Amino acid sequence: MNRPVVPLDKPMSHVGDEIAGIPLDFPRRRGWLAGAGGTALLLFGFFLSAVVLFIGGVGIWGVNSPVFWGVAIMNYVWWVGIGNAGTLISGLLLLLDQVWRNALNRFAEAMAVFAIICAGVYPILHLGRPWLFYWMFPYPSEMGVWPQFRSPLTWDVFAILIYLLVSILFWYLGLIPDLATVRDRAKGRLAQVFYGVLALGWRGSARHWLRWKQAYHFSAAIAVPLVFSVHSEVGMLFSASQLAGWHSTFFPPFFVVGAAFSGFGVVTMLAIVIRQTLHLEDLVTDFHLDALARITLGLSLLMGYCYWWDMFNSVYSGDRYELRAVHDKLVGAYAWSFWTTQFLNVVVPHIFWIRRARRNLVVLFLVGLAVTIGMWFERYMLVVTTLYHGFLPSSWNYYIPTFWDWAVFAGTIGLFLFPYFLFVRFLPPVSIAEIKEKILELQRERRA
Amino acid sequence: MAQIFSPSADTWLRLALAGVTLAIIVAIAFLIGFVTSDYRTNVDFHPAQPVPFSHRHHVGGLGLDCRYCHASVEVSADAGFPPTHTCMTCHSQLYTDAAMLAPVRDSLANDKPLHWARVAKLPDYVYFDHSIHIAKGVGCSTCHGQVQRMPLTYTANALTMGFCIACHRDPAPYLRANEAEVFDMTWKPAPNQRAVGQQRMIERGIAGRNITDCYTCHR
Amino acid sequence: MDENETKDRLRQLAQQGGRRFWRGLEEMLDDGSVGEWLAAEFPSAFEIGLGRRDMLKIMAASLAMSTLSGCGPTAESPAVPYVNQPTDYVPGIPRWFATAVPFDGYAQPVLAECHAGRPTRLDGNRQHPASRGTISAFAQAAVQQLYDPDRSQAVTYRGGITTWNAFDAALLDEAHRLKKSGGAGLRLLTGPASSPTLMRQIAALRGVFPSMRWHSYSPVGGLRGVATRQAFGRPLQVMPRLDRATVVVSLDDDILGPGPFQVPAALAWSEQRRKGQGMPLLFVAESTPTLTGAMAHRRLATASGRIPLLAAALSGQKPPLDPAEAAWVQAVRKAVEDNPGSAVIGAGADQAADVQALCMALAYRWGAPGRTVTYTDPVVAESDAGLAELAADIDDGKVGVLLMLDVDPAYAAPGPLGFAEILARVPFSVHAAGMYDETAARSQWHLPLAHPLESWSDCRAVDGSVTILQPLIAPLWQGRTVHQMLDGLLDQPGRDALSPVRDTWRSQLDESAWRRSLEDGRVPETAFDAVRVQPRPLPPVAAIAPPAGTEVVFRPDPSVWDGRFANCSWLQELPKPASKVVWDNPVAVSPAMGRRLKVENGDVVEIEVEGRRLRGSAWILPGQAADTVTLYFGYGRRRGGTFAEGLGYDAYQLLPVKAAPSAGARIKRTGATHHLVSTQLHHAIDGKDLVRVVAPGEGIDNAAETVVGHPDEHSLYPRYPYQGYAWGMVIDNDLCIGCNACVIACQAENNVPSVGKEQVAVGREMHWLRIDRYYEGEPDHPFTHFEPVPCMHCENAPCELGCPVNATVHSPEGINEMLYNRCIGTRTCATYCPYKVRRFNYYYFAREAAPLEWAHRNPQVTVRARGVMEKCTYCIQRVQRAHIAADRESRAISDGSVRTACQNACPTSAITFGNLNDPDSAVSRKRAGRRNYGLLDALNTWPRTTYLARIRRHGAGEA
Amino acid sequence: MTALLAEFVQPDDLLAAVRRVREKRIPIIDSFTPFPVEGLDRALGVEDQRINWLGFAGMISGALLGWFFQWYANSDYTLNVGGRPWLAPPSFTVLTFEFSVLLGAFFMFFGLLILNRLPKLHHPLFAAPGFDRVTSDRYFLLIDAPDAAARRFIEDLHPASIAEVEP
Repeated sequence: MNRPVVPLDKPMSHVGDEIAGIPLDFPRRRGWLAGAGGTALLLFGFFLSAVVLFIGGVGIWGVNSPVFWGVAIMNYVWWVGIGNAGTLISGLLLLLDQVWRNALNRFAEAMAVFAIICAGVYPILHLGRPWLFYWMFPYPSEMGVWPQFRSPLTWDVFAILIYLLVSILFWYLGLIPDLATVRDRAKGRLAQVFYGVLALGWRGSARHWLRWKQAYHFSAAIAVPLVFSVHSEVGMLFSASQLAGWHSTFFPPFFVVGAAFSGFGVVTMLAIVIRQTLHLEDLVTDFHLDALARITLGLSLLMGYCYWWDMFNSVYSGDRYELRAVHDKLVGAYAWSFWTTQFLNVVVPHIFWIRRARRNLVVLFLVGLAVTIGMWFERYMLVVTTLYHGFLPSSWNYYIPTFWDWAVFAGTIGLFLFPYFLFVRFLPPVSIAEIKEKILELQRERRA
Repeated sequence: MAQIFSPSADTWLRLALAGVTLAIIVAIAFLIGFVTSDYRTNVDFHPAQPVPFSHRHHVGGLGLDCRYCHASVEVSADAGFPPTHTCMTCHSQLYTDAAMLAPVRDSLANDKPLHWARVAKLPDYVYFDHSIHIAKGVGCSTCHGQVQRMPLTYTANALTMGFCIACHRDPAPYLRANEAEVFDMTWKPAPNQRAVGQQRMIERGIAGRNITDCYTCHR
Repeated sequence: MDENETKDRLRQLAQQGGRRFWRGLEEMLDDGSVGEWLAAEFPSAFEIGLGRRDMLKIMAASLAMSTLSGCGPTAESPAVPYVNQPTDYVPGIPRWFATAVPFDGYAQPVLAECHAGRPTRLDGNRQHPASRGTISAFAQAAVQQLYDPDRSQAVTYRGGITTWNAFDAALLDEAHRLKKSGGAGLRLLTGPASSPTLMRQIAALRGVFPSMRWHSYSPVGGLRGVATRQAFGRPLQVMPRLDRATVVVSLDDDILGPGPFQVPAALAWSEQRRKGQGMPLLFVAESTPTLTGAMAHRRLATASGRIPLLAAALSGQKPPLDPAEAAWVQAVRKAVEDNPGSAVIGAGADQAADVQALCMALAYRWGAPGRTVTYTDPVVAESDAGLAELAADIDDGKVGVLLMLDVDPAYAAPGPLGFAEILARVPFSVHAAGMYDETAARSQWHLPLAHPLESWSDCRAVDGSVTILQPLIAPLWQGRTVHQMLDGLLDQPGRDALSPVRDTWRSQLDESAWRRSLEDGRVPETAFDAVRVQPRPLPPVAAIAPPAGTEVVFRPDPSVWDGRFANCSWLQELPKPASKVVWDNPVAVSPAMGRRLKVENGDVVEIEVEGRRLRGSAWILPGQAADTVTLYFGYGRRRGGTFAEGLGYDAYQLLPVKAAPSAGARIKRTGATHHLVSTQLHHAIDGKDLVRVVAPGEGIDNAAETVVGHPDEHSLYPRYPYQGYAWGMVIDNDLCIGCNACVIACQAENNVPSVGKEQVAVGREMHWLRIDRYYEGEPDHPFTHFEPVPCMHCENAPCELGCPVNATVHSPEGINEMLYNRCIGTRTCATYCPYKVRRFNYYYFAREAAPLEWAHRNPQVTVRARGVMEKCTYCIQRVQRAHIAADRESRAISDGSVRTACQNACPTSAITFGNLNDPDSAVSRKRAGRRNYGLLDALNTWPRTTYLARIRRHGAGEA
Repeated sequence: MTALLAEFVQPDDLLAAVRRVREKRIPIIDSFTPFPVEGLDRALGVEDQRINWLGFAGMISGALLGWFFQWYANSDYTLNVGGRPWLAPPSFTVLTFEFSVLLGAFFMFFGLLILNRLPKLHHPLFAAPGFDRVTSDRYFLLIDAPDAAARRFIEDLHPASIAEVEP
């Protein structure tokens, strides 16, 4: 690396000035208003389509028999995947003590939190009788009936909920010292109180720091296996059935990889946008982008391996129905979803073998986008190609999403982006204390 | 640097947090209370009837048998309501000009049936069968309460799934000896009820059956 | 009640919505009506004499009113006892009445299940040989027709609403005028009729009006009478005995297909088939795929116009045949020689009379007359003349008064007759029917006809035995019976419905005999005796090949017949056996023709016959004769109800006056397309173990197509122990003829909603029991397999594993339970189900029925709301009824005392249900047989529903 | 009694000061930094593993809760689901793990707040001059200063500033 990952040449206070300055004196007010306004509209669209859905019933979607699950479940899996990567970047890289991770973890975690919320609404939206969703929770009802704990759906309900809580804790834990920084730099009374309360009166005591580090590492240590478990369960949602193309022990790891992959795509896009708009070039350096690109490339290779290994499994099994599932993927009515996936997830990222591409913001962004979309198509491929051709040819049918399927999807994008805009505007988007810590570390190394 | 917060701020913050927690607890408690309240479960619900029929008088006082009016209770799912004719068997002789009985007389005269308000209501997806309960020795008063003490009939028990399932899980305490006891409104469990109850479960083939199965009541 | 009231009520009815989880009349009709209604129902229907009609009127009114008050979303449901409760009535227990539903002049004997005085469902009549407890889809649909809100509801004169009195008066005048002229110009037009009362009345009419003429018309049925005259010199009803003949040859004759003969034929066929030898050997040569063809050992797809050649060849002549035909004829002759004295042959009703006659002669020669084929007097009486003559007379102005009873000639007459137009020339035209149809719109008078379930009447079954029709409910729309109409001409206007029928039988049946025949649903000693016949020498048939070009054959639609069921949503949504198309009638085109014209399913084609053109959308039908196009009746209606109108094409436009296939037609594709909706898009068997075939005496283990996997007993968990009862079902694929009776039975019993064309198009049909149809072999002459698929009730149910709220679990007796009230609609169960037998209420389908239709819902079964899953429950309500009855007396449920709806209806008894833990139960014995296999048993789901492999005799296989 | 708050500009100066002060046996109350300074806790001689133990305890209790809750729910209303026995431990493992993570996180987080006595919005140190830079680039040492000698000793360490505070 010719340039350091963290700004060593500047005084310690610089990092604080730069990042704490963002919430206190936001540089791009007009642009922010535009973006927040637009996403707020999408959010409104979400509530609108939800109301229409509850009044009209799931019949307004394209789901039918045998394709009882449609876009809703795809989006669910998609959002969970994106969320998972946030935690992986933050937690896993922390445990691996990756210096460059500190510039990214904060908004990766934020991404995780909001993505999980988006995922969480789908299991409720897609219910036939959504107003009874609370029957999925274990509470002492007068019926004396409990949830069915063998069902992957029940697992998912808990997994998503717990994952949301843990990610929020993890996120907030990291925020506390930085909120204190913002508090101490705030001039206005309102800002002081707002950040003061959120900072809980943090004063950087050595003992506090000691426990904080333990807690922070501990949360990372449990968050990472949690991520694996969460997306494994999402995988089991499919593999617990006996349907050809789903019924495979290979699904949990397959899904975890996919989750990380899609998430890195989104993080890449966010990193670029935030870096450019908020001028964080010295924190989010080319090295960071390069690292993201390399990981994306690596994961894409892994994805390709998963796809084709999964199909090899099917072919190797020799089972007639598995073979047909493969056939449908390759040349069936929904083969386009498979090949789009292959192109966007497996082919496109290979551009990152080229060094210049890894440093080119436009290329990076586009590839991130490609991966994100590609992962959506993968879910489409997984859900539909298996369902539209069941075991009995008599029940075969096709699936066409309706306007309202797409409306809800667009809505959830608002549900993700609008809070994200708020986060960027009012919270320190990069971890201050952790970067300083690394600065001292590197300074000492240099002296030594 | 000046303090942002006054010394009392912490107290206020802690109070606020405590307050929120408390509010949540109270809300849950209220919810549970409401769900199980008589108001929601219709207990003690006295509907207005076309004729202020008194079970206390007819059952408690005169000692009429349930089946005199609810004739099909032993053979059908429905206990059945008495046709006007049944009322008039007596009331063509007794209280023939009592004002309160005018609707009954009109009903017979104009061949227009009486509209009784149901007291014991079940949801439409619950298929309760009187005959089998009678046959197995579950008495009227177990669900309908001390009807012979009711001047105006009202709901004695909350007919929730909890109520039904409790008995279906453990029928022994409610099983009565014979027909006479089944229709005896004043029946009290025997001192060794559990023992005899379990004995009766075996005799009547209840012991072997799983009657908490969903399709027992729902279809 | 007068017409205006009726109209108001109807309007209000139309505005009513349904109520969540509605159950039974007890709640829906809880107001004054119930008491009166029941009171009027008692003492039981047959004792009510004069003065009943007034009573019934009130009831009809109150049904309307009560529906009103019952269906409000917040309707409180008071308890409404009788004023005087009938002695033998028990609240909450259904009562059964025996009656019959006439169909093309033949009685279909039924038992009607009545809840609180309202018929909700029809079963077959066990005591009647023409039913033996089984029933066709058409007969069951009568209940839905009864409550059809589109039924004709008022007397109209020139389109305006008037009263019965007005009509009676008008008719009286006409009658006086006619008396003077001896009835000159008086014409009666009916459908095929066998009713003794009607015959008596017609005879009486002839007495009063000597020169009256009786015409009868049916678009199907054809020239049987003429043919029997040629063959035996007298009108006869010829019955091939499928239960005795070992070789059955059908020349374009759909013996097992829909129609009045289907149930008796299926009963007989299955009787021999059940012996497990794959007999009778069925040889079918047909132009268009039928159920008979699907059952054939050897099927030949050939033009209907070439049937005479085949007949000639079989009779020993040497007509020019192509190789396939020659081979088929060869096979038939060999089979006939191998089975001396035990073969029958029949030709289709629309074949030329001499061809039919020839086949009758052959059947006489090949078989043992009286044993393999029996002859009786025709059950359907012969009228003076047909429709063509009537049209001619109208043209010549010979017709003054025309009474059209329960017929719709303006719609169903052959197009070339132009009957709809000439009808206007009749000075005094009266039309009586259940619907306000095309003819009603063109007649001066239209009269609402009472529905068979509302009527006193009588009718002969296929064997000639008479069933007295008794009303199970008051005429909902103050309709009158046919007999009451004719009473009007016999100076007895407005007489009650019972009297004309009772008069007919007063001499034969005293009061007790009358009662008994009502209770049994059959008048003793009325069946026709077999007659001995002498065949007459026949000239050889003119065996000339038909002219080149496309041939058009006409068939009644398998679901809506000639159009009379067109407004019945059950039947509209009933997949047609061959195409599985619903809510439409396709133009059946052979794969070869499809290739030639580059036509695909749904492409609109234009057919031209003798200058008349017709457009319909094509459906490629495997097994269709190469150059033959099949048109189906019953669609393209301009009137006749909200469901009936505007669907499909009107085949009658092309129907030639002399019913026969028309050759030399031209067909071309128009380029337009019209989406035909089918419930089964794929037909090739994907892996032969879905439908298995064995040779006689063989078992699955050594079958040609053998099982892939056997249930694997090794599991992480112990196998679940089922003490007590273990309910299971076995379906014998060798007996299933794909007649759809079970599908409708299930729908009627379990309140399964119809969802409409649009919803079926997106794959949301709700049938709990579907009949899968698979093709084997090449599309030009495939083998057809039928396989009814209800819920398998797997012991390792994949669906249950998926449900997060325990809304679907297993009963201790092994039934896969579906709890509607617990279901939140995650649809995971349906996703996990390998058989895709689960159905989801994407909308509140049940509520979309008109309030009046709620009257035929089964009070024993919950009506499902929006957003819940549903599926076959093994008719749990019946299991529980038996359970409670048995448990009350602490005895065991005897085998056969629980019969599912589908099992009850099945004319071939292909379905068996019972306790698997009882080794002697019928179902256990079948399951123990070597033909038993589980669908997709390699998945280790341990299904409780299993199948018996189809039997195919070696050598007979290739088509 | 009063305490002394010494301000340093470089983290390593703070470390050096801490070592010297401890050699002198002058009681140190606490030290404040913008970020966890490597080696500071060792220099201060503070040793505290309680957070990890709390988290661990949380995970154990979570696992127990998760498993036995499922056990209870299934035994409370025993149903035959897909032919499986009512007690199906293999399918319980997933939620057992989820619950252990949940309680682990909770114990750890709230344990942290309690051990750190947070939230503490008002603290005398906030009033100390220049203490607002503790979250930016200044490093503070807080010691009990009973006598002048100690104070002098601190001054010899050349802190950026010294202030008397009421801890």
